[in-house]
Amino acid sequence: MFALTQTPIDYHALTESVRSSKSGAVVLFLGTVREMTEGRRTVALEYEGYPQMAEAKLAELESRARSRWPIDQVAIIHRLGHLELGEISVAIAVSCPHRKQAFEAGQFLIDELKVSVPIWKKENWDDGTTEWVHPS
Amino acid sequence: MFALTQTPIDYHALTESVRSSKSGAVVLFLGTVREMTEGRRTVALEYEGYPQMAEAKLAELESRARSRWPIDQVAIIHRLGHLELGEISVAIAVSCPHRKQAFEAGQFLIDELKVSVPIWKKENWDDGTTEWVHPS
Amino acid sequence: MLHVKFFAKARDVVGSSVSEIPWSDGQSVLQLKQALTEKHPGLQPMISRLLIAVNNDYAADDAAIRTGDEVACFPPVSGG
Amino acid sequence: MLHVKFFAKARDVVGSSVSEIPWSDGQSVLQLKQALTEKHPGLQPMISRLLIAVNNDYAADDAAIRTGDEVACFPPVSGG
Repeated sequence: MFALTQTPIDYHALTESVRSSKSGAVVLFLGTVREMTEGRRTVALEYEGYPQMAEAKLAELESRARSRWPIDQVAIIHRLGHLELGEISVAIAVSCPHRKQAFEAGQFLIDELKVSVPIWKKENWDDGTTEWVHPS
Repeated sequence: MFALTQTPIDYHALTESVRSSKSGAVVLFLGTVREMTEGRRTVALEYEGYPQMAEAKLAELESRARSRWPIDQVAIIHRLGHLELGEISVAIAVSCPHRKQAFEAGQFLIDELKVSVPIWKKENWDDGTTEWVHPS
Repeated sequence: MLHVKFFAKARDVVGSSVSEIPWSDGQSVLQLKQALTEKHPGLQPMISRLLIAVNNDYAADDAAIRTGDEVACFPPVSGG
Repeated sequence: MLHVKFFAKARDVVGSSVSEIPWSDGQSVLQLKQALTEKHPGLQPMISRLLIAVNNDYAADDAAIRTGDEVACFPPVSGG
């Protein structure tokens, strides 16, 4: 399950959607809006996406993850629009038979999402300026 | 926060307890009762704990993790008693500034919990037999 | 004509989320980048970092584009 | 007397969650294991794998135990 949403992410529902008795391990990753970045203070973030390509790249990401780990179920949701401090920008839930697989798959999914899925983030700094984020 | 509980684990409350705007990443691990183990079918598990020592070892585990990663907040809860297939036996939530730290700390905490915290698991196999699990 | 979508800073710079570019079937991604900077000079300083997606996948400079293709232009992604 | 708690398979084998062992301050964990197998012969087959915890921490065979200590005997843990 992949989704882009303008409303707060219900990670509880997302996590429930990947649970099953075939799996002994579930890993959930939440990306949240952090206040401090290299000494600068954020007051909010804006996320913009290219929905039809994002969906295609997320499906490709799932295939790549499934070719490497025995994933039972996976669900990914990314928030778009205006996010306040502490809000959840992305949630990834994955279930596998064993825990090491679930941790590795979860980390792979967020690492790769950040380089391949067409979504962009704009910082709103506390000095009133805004700035599109360049990936590091 | 550490807890042993006889009732179903509320991992949503656990996860909320570690969220903060100091952190950009939250990792939640859930251990769940898996049906198949090396070709044998489980119908239920029983968990037994030694509560006062478990609390001491969990506190020690948190200190060890904090000495290795810049952990913001961590919360661990382990279920005791009778668990049906698919139920959650353990939940670990950890927040860190960055995602790699949160994944590494989460994996360390469950790996070490399984070797140091005095809790034992008894399999109820589908042939009616029960068996205390030997750690692998 | 090629219908090109813009996202993030590319959209801000162009001042629109879409642009129509005169096109002949089979011209390359590199030729599209040249046409885009001619029509929208504000893109010039960032053109070397801009990505072109064709039919929902990243396209290399030598890939050919047809007029019916779904085409987008945007900076490196920064979601998550 | 030393008050020893049992958990998991050790408790099942002993048939009780606690046992009173005659004790002199300063005797070792190894001596406790010997005393436990004498009083509870069912523990003999598993004694090499059993762990002794003293005051909520794992204790090596040569550690000394005092009569007021919190002492427990159990198999390797298998939680999670």
